[in-house]
Amino acid sequence: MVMTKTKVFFREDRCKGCELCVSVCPKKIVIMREDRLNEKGYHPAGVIEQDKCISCAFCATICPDTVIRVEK
Amino acid sequence: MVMTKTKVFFREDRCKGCELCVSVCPKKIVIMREDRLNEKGYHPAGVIEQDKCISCAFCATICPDTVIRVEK
Amino acid sequence: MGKKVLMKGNEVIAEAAIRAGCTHYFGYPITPQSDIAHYMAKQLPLVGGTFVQAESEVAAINMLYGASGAGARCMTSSSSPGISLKQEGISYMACAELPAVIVNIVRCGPGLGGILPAQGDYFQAVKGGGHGDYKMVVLAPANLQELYELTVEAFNIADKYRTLVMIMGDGNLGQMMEPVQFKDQEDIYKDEKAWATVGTGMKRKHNTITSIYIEPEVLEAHNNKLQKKYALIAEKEVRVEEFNTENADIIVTAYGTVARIVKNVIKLAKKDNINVGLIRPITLWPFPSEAYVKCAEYAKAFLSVELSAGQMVEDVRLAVNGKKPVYFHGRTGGMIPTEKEIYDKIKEILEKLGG
Amino acid sequence: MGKKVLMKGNEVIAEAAIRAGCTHYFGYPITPQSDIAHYMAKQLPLVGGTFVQAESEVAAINMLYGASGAGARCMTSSSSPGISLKQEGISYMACAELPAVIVNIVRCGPGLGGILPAQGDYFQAVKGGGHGDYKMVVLAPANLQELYELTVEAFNIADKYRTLVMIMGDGNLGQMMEPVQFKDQEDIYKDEKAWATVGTGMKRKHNTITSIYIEPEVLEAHNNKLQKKYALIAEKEVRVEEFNTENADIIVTAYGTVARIVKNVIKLAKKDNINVGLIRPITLWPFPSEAYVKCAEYAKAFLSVELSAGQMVEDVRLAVNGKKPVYFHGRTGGMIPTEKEIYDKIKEILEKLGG
Amino acid sequence: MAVVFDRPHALVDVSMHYCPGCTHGIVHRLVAEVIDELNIEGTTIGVSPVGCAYNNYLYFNCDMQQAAHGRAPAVATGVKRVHPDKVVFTYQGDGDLAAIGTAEIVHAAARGEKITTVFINNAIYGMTSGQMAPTTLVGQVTTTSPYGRKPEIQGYPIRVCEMLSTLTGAAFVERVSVHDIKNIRNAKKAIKKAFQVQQKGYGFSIVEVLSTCPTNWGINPVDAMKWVQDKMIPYYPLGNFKGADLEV
Amino acid sequence: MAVVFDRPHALVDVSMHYCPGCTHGIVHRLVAEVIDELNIEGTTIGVSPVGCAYNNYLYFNCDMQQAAHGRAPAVATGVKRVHPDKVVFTYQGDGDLAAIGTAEIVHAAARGEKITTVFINNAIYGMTSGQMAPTTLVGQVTTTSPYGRKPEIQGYPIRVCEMLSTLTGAAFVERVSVHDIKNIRNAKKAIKKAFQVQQKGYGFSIVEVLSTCPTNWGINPVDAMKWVQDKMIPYYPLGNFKGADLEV
Amino acid sequence: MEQKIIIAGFGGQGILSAGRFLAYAGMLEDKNVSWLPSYGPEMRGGTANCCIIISDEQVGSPIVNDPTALIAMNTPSLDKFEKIVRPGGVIIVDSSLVGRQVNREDVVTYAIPATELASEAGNATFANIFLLGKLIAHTNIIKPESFELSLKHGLREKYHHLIPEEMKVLRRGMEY
Amino acid sequence: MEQKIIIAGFGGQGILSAGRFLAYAGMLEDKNVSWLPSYGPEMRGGTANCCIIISDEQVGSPIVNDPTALIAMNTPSLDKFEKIVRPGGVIIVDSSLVGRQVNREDVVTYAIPATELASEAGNATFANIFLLGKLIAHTNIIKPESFELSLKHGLREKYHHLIPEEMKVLRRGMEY
Ligand SMILES: Cc1ncc(C[n+]2csc(CCOP(=O)(O)OP(=O)(O)O)c2C)c(N)n1
Ligand SMILES: Cc1ncc(C[n+]2csc(CCOP(=O)(O)OP(=O)(O)O)c2C)c(N)n1
Ligand code: SF4
Ligand code: SF4
Ligand code: SF4
Ligand code: SF4
Ligand code: SF4
Ligand code: SF4
Ligand SMILES: [Mg+2]
Ligand SMILES: [Mg+2]
Repeated sequence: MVMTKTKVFFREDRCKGCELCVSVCPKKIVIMREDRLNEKGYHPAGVIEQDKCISCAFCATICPDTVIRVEK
Repeated sequence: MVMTKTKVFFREDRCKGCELCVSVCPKKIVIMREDRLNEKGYHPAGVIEQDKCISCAFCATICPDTVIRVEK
Repeated sequence: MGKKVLMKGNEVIAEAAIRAGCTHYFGYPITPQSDIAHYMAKQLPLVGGTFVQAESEVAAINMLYGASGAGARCMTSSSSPGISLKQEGISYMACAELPAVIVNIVRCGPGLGGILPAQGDYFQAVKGGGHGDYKMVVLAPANLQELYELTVEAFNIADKYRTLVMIMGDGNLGQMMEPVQFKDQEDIYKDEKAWATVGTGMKRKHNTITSIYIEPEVLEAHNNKLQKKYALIAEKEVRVEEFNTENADIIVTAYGTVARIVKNVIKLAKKDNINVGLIRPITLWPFPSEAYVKCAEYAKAFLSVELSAGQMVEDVRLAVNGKKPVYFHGRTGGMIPTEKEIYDKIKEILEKLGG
Repeated sequence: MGKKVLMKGNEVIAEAAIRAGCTHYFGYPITPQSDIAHYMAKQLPLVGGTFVQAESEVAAINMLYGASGAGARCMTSSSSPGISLKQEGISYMACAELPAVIVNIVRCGPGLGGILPAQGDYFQAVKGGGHGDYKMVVLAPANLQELYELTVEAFNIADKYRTLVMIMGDGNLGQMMEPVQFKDQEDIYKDEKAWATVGTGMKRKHNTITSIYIEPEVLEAHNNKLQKKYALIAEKEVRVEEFNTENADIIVTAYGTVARIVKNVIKLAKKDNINVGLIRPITLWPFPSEAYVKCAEYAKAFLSVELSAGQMVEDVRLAVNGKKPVYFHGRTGGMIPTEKEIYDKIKEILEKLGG
Repeated sequence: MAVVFDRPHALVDVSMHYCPGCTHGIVHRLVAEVIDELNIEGTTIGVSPVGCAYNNYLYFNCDMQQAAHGRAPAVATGVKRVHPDKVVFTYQGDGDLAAIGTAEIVHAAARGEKITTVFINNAIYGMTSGQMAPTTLVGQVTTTSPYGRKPEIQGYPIRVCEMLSTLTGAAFVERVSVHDIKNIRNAKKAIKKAFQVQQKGYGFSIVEVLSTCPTNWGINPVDAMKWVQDKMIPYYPLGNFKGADLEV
Repeated sequence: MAVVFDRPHALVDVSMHYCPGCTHGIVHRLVAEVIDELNIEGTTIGVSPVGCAYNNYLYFNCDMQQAAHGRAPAVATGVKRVHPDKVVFTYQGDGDLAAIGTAEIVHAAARGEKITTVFINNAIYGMTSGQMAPTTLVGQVTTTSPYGRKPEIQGYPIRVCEMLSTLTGAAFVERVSVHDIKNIRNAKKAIKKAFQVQQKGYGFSIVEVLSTCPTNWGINPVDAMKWVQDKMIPYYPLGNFKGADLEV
Repeated sequence: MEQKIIIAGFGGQGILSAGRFLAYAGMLEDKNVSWLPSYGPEMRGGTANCCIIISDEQVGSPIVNDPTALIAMNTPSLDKFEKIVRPGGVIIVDSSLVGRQVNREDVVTYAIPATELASEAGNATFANIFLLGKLIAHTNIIKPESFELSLKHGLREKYHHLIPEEMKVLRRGMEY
Repeated sequence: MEQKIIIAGFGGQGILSAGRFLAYAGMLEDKNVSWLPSYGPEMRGGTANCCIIISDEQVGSPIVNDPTALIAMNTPSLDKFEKIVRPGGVIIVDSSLVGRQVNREDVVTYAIPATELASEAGNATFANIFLLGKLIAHTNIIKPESFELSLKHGLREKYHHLIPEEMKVLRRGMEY
């Protein structure tokens, strides 16, 4: 198994589940985590396949709640 | 002596002596009557040589106080 | 009487106004009374009336001036900061003797404050938030049936005296639902408003609506005329509910939603054999001062309970005129006194007085 | 003390403000106080200050909010209708505890009314023309020397308590000339205003000026804090002139230019061996209620003389609290009572009471 | 004996209170002439401002309301919404309309309120003794710009017609002047058209009239007319900004 | 490990109260990024509106004042005149700026007040539950235009940039949108330039940001972005109206 | 008889409408009723609650400080209101969403996984109805038939087809 | 001694400034003084008047309802104020402009064609000064030297060359 580097960090407690990040990711790797609820009562967003991420920061740029930090 | 027809009528009591009528008469026949004061305390305007009047109504048109009536 | 309907207080006001023949509403949104505008926006056009969302409260009150001066039954509504902005217009309308209804669903101040219930605009409404000597009739309903009936009355009083009438409530009254029964037909005071500006039709001298009186003698005469009218209103239009006041040990004064809490307190006190009376002013102006004269003979004390830091209590003091002690209990900021809290205050007072 | 100068009341206000360290003035013209703006427009730039003619009274009061919040000593002035428009802003400033001075050179209302002297904005100033529970200190000078000194004081009181201070006069006071002697140096209350928004300089947490308190508990606590401050002001800052009150048969209450007329009346009455006293509130709020307690023991009656239909008389009644009868004499519309007229009223009262 | 010029019926036969040579008087007469010509005296309701024209409800023979300072468009809106079949106009100064009443005029225009505004731009507050107006020219000395209006401090004069023309609801917008005979005649045409645009229901109409205030400008009435021509017109170009093409 | 994107320092590290997907949040971050980039956090004073952003004084790390509804430009004027050397901005909604606050914004612009306004046009009153704004589109259903905005009754939406561009005192006027990445980046550039224009003392600067209100529009955040593109931009064209050429 | 009820939870859970249907049903039975929502500038996504009073006597204040019954649909609501329920009263919680037990011992408690059960019954958004069922069963405050009438009156025509389903959920709640 | 003076006439006749010079002169003599103009929205072209009090005691109200002296420079002013002058007081009218006689018999009256005389003396606008001269002579309220100082203080530098002329007119008024 290859270790994938984490490039996109989500502060899940801040996420409001608006799905804007999902809508802009060119790699379609941002998804809503239907499996969990944060304390605000939302399903937070997250990235599953970090290795596909190109660090374009589109997700972070459109996130109204500054949930996302992107590294390269 | 020739009878001259009166063409321009001034309601002297309404005149405020602003001299605008004087300034626009093409025939230069409107003058301020320095000889009398109306009840407002102004020297009223008037026309001395009615026969020269061409009934252009410039004087009446510019008079802010609707002092002047013009006939032809 | 129609059948009972369950409605929000704000919607009751709007519906009642339409039933009272209000054809024109001008307003600017503000919580917690915007439902009035929403209802009007939806319903007024259906009955041939007109809803205008003004660009501000200042514009709204001046549109009201125009519409009232043009002869329409009309209304505006707002909440505290918005009502403050209307003060110049209110003074103008009072001076020009223009009839109209103004609703203030009071929120907690000062400043932007909060949006919860309060009664901190009492002084503004009854003493005069605007400049100069004028009065408005100020109605303070405590339940939605009364809210409905007083709203209709408000339009009648306005037209009858050519005066402004304010309906004062709070967010609880505006937001709550309670059954209301509408009448099949309203009693409408009719007046042909010969003074209104509707076009001369070349049939009469032109009418003028104005509040300017440059000559002091003329302005004083006009003020005297206004004061005479206010005296007449004060004589004719006082509305008050006296509840359990006979032989009460202590008389509580409270209006609007607070009075409802006090009624619960009266029940509580009864159980302990304490006799608490309630004077509930329904007209805040004219204030029901008369009601205090008789009570001041036997009651040991008076207590004004308000959602304020102490406003109506001054009118209670003026009415009691030193005959008995007058106490105050108030909450602000949207806090509402509980029954227990008020009852404790009553017990404390009676104890102090050796009750 | 400098030498005597002969100045218009309005100019005295402006000059005094500048001497008190007022650096920013925001206003909108309105008769009879526009000279204040003219003076400020001319003089402020010469001392490094700023004069801004606002687009309206609403804008002016909100500029004042900004400037005060930014730490400046600042002022606005207007007359009745303009002051009505400022009510929302006044309530905001009171809530946000912003110190500033507001001048109201009252004209006769209601509505556009006239421009002659009146005292019909008393209620608005002292009870609260804006929404919610707040108070302003209201100063009512009667001559130009006092006008000067109180204007300086106004800025000090404002800063000391983080409160609004209103100077209330009328057209007579604003338009008249009288000798004034300015001090060489003013006593200025200094405060570093650590709460002001002047930029954090990255050295502290950011400051916020606000009047919003959404949580009822928090807003109530803030209101309690405000009320405590007002209680302190009421304790410390009452100003009153008692003139000939000892053993007076009747005590007249009058403020501002009316008090000057009453002083003439007192002279008149002395000749007839009638002892008339004057309580002249210099602070309309806090009202000098204490002064009445002692007088109520020996005076037969009280009389409030106002250029209104009866406003301050309510505070007189509250102060006298039923101990002696309280009468009222008022003129409106710019009419000023003559000495004879007031004296006649006094004689009528004393006669009625068997004096 | 033909009458070439006489007082219009819609102008009440009393002496007006304006200062000698003040062009407020000319504009009053033009409005009254238009009311006469359109035969609408009986169906017109006017709204007076606060400004020197504060009591012009005494001068027009139609029904009138006096509005609070700056609020004439709101008052007119109230009137018009009650009587959509009547002709409603406001008469306002530049302090009234372009300072305190900015929101009201912009929104009456944006709403396409079917009213007509006669806007007197005399670059000053006449009534209150010569303070700076939003239309006061750069450099102009007034009682509140004693060192002359300085753009760095007091900004630039507002061109009301240009500003309101950006609003779709404004159907007719024109700037005229009354400083000479030709312009007085043009002014009347514009006012007439503005009323007609209202009658046709196209929307909001306004005529800005460059006007004089000899008293507060501190010059005589004749020179004041010249000042309009020399100083005002260069900054406030005359002409139609909108609606010239509307059929009436 | 290079950080490509992180929270700006000028944005307080708390959760904001806006609805899910509301673009108020994006604009807040952009403003904070600009404050960071210009290194002016310590010398900036912001003014909060009344509207959904009423308590954004909690979100910016610079000194802040909260203004009465519509009066932020007046408050900012007061601040700026006391501290001409500081950077002063207002953040206002379309009800706040284009309805009740019309006079204040027009005059701040006319005065050439050296402040910057960030203007959120979301075509609705968000805070008070979805009433018609002056910028509500024709046909748009709101709680106070339940039958859709009808021009005959409610008039036409105001184009604020176009209107303010007519004022000489307005130095920089631009309309942007934040409905996609490219536009978000443009928006930031415009906001930055607006602040710089202020710093250079050119006059008043304003950036109008087309923004969403999923809650009161009654659609989800992603569709809301599309609605901006499809409905708003055609009526509110993006671009610079003034000041693009200013050197900063 | 007088019942003072608080229903509380997240916005979007149908808190306010549940209360309204209840009050309306009470009115249909000729009882005195009142309904009072909490309102605030930040209702969206935040908490929502309402007070309902159904009484044989005139309703005094519509504010409920001492509820006889509480329905709590999230943890903050239980935290906030648990302590003010009258001894002998009832607390009904949606245990699908409330993460803890009720601590009071002097009240009747029902912990019902209403969201789960309602979604099993076909529609998770009917959790509120499920809980109301329990409330009705416990207090007898209104008849289920009145509730059905209330739904008919309160729901827009296009949702009327859901009423049978909702009544089914209500009865399941009653029987739970 | 206390003098309560009303000066009244048309706007533009120097009514207000005449009063101001008088009051200032009083102040220079360490008397108590007040000056109060009438003000109105229609002062232009209309009437203007002011009240001046010069007194050894503190000035009470600056409003003068019972003048000891009246200077009337047009007929409406005489009409308005004639009746309130105190018996024994003085009325001075500019008979160039006032079309009638003073009717009071219980006051001292001077009818002076001041406008004519002043214009003879070189400047019709000094009529006000001429009349003031008479007032000063009759009442001794201030010394002419104080008036000269007052002019110096009150007039802008560029008008100072007129002062000798004005003082000449004043003295002619005093001697008339
Ligand atoms: C609320 C309010 N503010 C101020 C005034 C004072 N005021 C009266 S008229 C006026 C301005 C007049 O100027 P403008 O509108 O240009 O009219 P003009 O006199 O020049 O014709 C002002 C500020 C007032 N009456 N009401
Ligand atoms: C004087 C006054 N009037 C009305 C309100 C109520 N109010 C609060 S926010 C708002 C409008 C908000 O809309 P907008 O400015 O577009 O901001 P948004 O919420 O859409 O961001 C209104 C009318 C108020 N607080 N004060
Ligand atoms: S940085 Fe770009 S590629 Fe990576 S998750 Fe975000 S949007 Fe997708
Ligand atoms: S854009 Fe932000 S708030 Fe929205 S879902 Fe993505 S991470 Fe969450
Ligand atoms: S009508 Fe013409 S020519 Fe005759 S007086 Fe008047 S301006 Fe002169
Ligand atoms: S224009 Fe009219 S008011 Fe002026 S001087 Fe001529 S007649 Fe008299
Ligand atoms: S002050 Fe100016 S605008 Fe007013 S009437 Fe006189 S000249 Fe005309
Ligand atoms: S109501 Fe609209 S504008 Fe306000 S926070 Fe929610 S989505 Fe944003
Ligand atoms: Mg003007
Ligand atoms: Mg908005």
